[in-house]
Amino acid sequence: MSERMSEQPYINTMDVYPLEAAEQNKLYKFYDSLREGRLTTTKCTSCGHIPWPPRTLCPNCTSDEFEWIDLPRKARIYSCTVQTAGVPPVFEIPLYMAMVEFDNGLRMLTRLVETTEDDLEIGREVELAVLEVPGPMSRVVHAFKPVRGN
Amino acid sequence: MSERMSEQPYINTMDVYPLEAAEQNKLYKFYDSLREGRLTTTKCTSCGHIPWPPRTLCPNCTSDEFEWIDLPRKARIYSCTVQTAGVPPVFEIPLYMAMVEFDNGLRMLTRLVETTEDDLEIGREVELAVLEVPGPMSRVVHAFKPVRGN
Amino acid sequence: MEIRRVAVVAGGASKFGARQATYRDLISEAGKACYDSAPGLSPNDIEGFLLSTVMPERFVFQTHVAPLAAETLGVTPSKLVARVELLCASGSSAIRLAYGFIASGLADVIMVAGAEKMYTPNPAETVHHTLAAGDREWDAIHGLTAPPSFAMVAQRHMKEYGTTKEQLALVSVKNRRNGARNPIAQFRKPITVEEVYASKLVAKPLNLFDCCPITDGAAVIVLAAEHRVKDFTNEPIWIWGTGQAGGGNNAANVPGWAEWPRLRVAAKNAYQMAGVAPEDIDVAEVHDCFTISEIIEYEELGFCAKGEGGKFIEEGRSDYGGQVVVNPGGGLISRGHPFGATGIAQAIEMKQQLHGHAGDRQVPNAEIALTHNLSGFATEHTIMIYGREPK
Amino acid sequence: MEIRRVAVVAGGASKFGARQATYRDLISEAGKACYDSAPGLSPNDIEGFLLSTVMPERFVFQTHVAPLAAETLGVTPSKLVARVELLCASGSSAIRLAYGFIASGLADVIMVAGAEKMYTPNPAETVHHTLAAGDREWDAIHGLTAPPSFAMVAQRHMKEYGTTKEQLALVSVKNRRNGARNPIAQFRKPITVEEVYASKLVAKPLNLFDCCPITDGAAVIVLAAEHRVKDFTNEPIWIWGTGQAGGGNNAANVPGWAEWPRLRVAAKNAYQMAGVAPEDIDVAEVHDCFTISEIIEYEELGFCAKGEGGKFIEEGRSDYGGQVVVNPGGGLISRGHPFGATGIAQAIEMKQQLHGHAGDRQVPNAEIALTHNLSGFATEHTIMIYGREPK
Ligand SMILES: [Zn+2]
Ligand SMILES: [Zn+2]
Repeated sequence: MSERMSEQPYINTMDVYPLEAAEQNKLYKFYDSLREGRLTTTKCTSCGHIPWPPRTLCPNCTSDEFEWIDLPRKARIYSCTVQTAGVPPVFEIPLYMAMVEFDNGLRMLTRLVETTEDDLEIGREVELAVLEVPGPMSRVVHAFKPVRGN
Repeated sequence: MSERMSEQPYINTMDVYPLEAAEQNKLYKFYDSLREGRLTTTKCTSCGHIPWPPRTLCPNCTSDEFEWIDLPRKARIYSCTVQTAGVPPVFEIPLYMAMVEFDNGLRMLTRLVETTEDDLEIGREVELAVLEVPGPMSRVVHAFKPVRGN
Repeated sequence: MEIRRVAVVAGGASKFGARQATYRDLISEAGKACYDSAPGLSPNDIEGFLLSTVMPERFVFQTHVAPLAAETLGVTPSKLVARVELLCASGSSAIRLAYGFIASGLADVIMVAGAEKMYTPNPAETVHHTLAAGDREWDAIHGLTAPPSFAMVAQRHMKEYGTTKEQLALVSVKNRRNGARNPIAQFRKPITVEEVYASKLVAKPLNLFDCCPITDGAAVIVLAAEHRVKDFTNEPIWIWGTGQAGGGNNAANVPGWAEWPRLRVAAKNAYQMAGVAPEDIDVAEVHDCFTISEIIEYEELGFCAKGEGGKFIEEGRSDYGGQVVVNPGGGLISRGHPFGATGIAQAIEMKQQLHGHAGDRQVPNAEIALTHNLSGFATEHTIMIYGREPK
Repeated sequence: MEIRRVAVVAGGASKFGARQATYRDLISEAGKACYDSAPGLSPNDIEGFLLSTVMPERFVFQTHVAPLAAETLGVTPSKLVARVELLCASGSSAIRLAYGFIASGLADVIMVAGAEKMYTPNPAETVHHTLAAGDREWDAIHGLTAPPSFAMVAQRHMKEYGTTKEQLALVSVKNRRNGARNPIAQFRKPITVEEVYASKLVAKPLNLFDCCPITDGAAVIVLAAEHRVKDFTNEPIWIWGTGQAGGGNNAANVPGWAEWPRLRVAAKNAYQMAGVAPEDIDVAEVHDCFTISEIIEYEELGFCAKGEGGKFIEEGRSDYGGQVVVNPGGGLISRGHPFGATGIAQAIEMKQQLHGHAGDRQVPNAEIALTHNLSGFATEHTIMIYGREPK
């Protein structure tokens, strides 16, 4: 008997991050844009609906044609918390999370980075940050960080 | 971001073998007996029903009281095959498997070891073999091997 | 159209907790308790079988679990066999589907089992699995599991309605006190508000004792069409009404934070079908996955006005002697929360309460009962209303 | 008792195969095809939603999949939301539960979606996951997955009835020929008996081309109560009958090897409910996970006498111009087998066949259709019978 599985360097079953490449994901352009520092979503070319997360089927008019649009780089905290116990093993404590809201009313769940508990305030302005996903594939994940006075 | 999970020496999610110890399994005595070279199952002390696999609830009379009994060490092949492609990664090709039948009519699926294709014959006599499960825990798994003329 | 009347005719659960038992051991234990609850019932009576369970694929590397569980319980289905999943509300969802199947006339007697084995050798691995519950590609990538989700809900409710940390804690104190009287409960020791505050901070404002635990457990009930009920029991509980409404899975699209509008829809449909109003409910098991949840549920179920959930617990109106006894069995916080088993355990508690078998946690003269089971980011809500008498 | 009449009013599937798409992408694609199939249908019409899927928890690290899929398809359920699993027969099981829920009067319009994303970056990991399908603790520990299971079934059938390897191969040749005409099929190239023999030996006596492939795919249908049918389509297919019977999960307790007695039970119940006999079936989609399966299904469905399944294919009686056209859509062998989607795809094929929209794979004048979906070690069997006209 062998135990090859446990020697695998990468175990998809244990991987919380999605596969981001074109050969795995119809929304691969989201990740390509993010790698360039742009946060994007899809816009239905038929009815103009702008969803989050991006979609390949419009929930409003059932069209499957869409274009990519940029979202604002800044948003405000709608609700937030910091988790200090029981976080999943690929994350570290303290783990800051927020629901943020853009000017256009769209909301998005996000991690908060480069932050402290003092920043955890409903209404606080935050801006896009892009993180690298560790591991064998080149992947990125979006996050937000508090806007600091310049 | 850390990736502690992939550094885990043991990943339960990927482990096909059950947890065999008393603190994990009410049927732990099956594994204790197997470690001593005995293949056992439960017998309902209320109605006498003998199931395979062993059970903590009698499907016949819904009693939950049982005793352990030994099964015969020998059985005959009821059906069999050898898998030569597409076996799961913790197993190796050729992978011999059989449904074996005991004198008392009870049947059991099993791996066949110490065998060749020549032994794959309906009616062939086989006998118990006990294998160690590789990995951090001390575990055993039953199998059968062809009875060889002495 | 006239709908066939259906009742719960048997029910039993395993002990809930960190169990020295396999998934199948738990199912066996609950099955035993269910068969013992209705001496006329044998495995051969069961025509259909539904199993409610969430993640055996990850927790115990097993799928096709409905046939496995049926086999474990001695059942050979001749009319229905399937597994039902709706995360934490899988149990109530399975009950509703079994109800519909019997009500339609397609079967007369269906067993509904619920089970989850959540403890694994490495606790971190169990927590890791719960990342699969949210929208994995867009929410779980940020580390979102249940505690921070409901912490953010609590933040909004506290801001909008002035709900206090003490009011949250009082929910836990009540449910731990109730659970102390429930033999199957995971936690059987009452606690104080101070002990809630002193427990580890998990996700602000929720401390450990504001959260339900990780639990192993199973529960099994049997539903039967009216003409079969007497074959099994003199103490059935009857399904008077049910409602279910969903709102999606992605956190960004949650319809409401301090408000839970989809719960309002599910409740309205269930009350209407049952022909009762919130004030008619004598006893309820609601989904207190976190203390904040029970407070919002008081409001959205119509037990009190919107925003007054905190006051409702503070004034003892959800306790014995109050308006409606909520979570007499200890709720998820004290009984524990083996995902797939919870909705089934709620039904069993209601059966015991409506027939005076709840021991020293008995609610006097309970005749009409409600269960509420939620899932996801409080987006999906599933309600059952049971009566001691047929309606 | 009178049961409400229910019809399939819309249906569409994604392309099946090794797809450059996520789980959610597949669901979107199938949803699009479903909406397009009934121009009067909008997401707002859908009251209930069931998702049929087996192992997203392992394949894509996602549970609570029904709300996620509903959200993806623009559906906000107000009456029902849940996920249904019965391994390879999840799709038909979900259709039956939706049928019961509508027939009972609890809802009028339910969408039933099925999906599976099975390709992972490491093919060995996908195969490893399939160990979870059998009884993990007692069967999978020996390495048992589907191919050796059905190889052992084939060994018994060959021994008891003289079924030949050529007869097995002919099933694959027929289904590949049919699938070549199905735009969604994974394999669209006809093959010969010699090519079956020349394909890799997987588990004696089964070669690679005796086996269905690993597949990504999704399929979506909508069921409606009679009084709503005309709102959506002039081309419904009506549920005339259904049956399901199970026999457990452990290989040792399989009730029959060369015989499948639980299929007989399910078939008898379905025929009886529909008021038809095997010879009335014009077209069927049956569960050809392996070539041997289809041969045994001819027998147990009553298309031919027991033991004569091999002769049935040899004589062309399951082909165009024969007694009953079996697997005109290519079956699992050619269309592919994304676990949760298969039962739904079978229904869609039947809808196309009964209304003359099956293109160059059209079965002439088909009026009565049957689908058979199995799961496990051929232990659980699920059957639907559809008619072009209401019954
Ligand atoms: Zn649109
Ligand atoms: Zn017994």
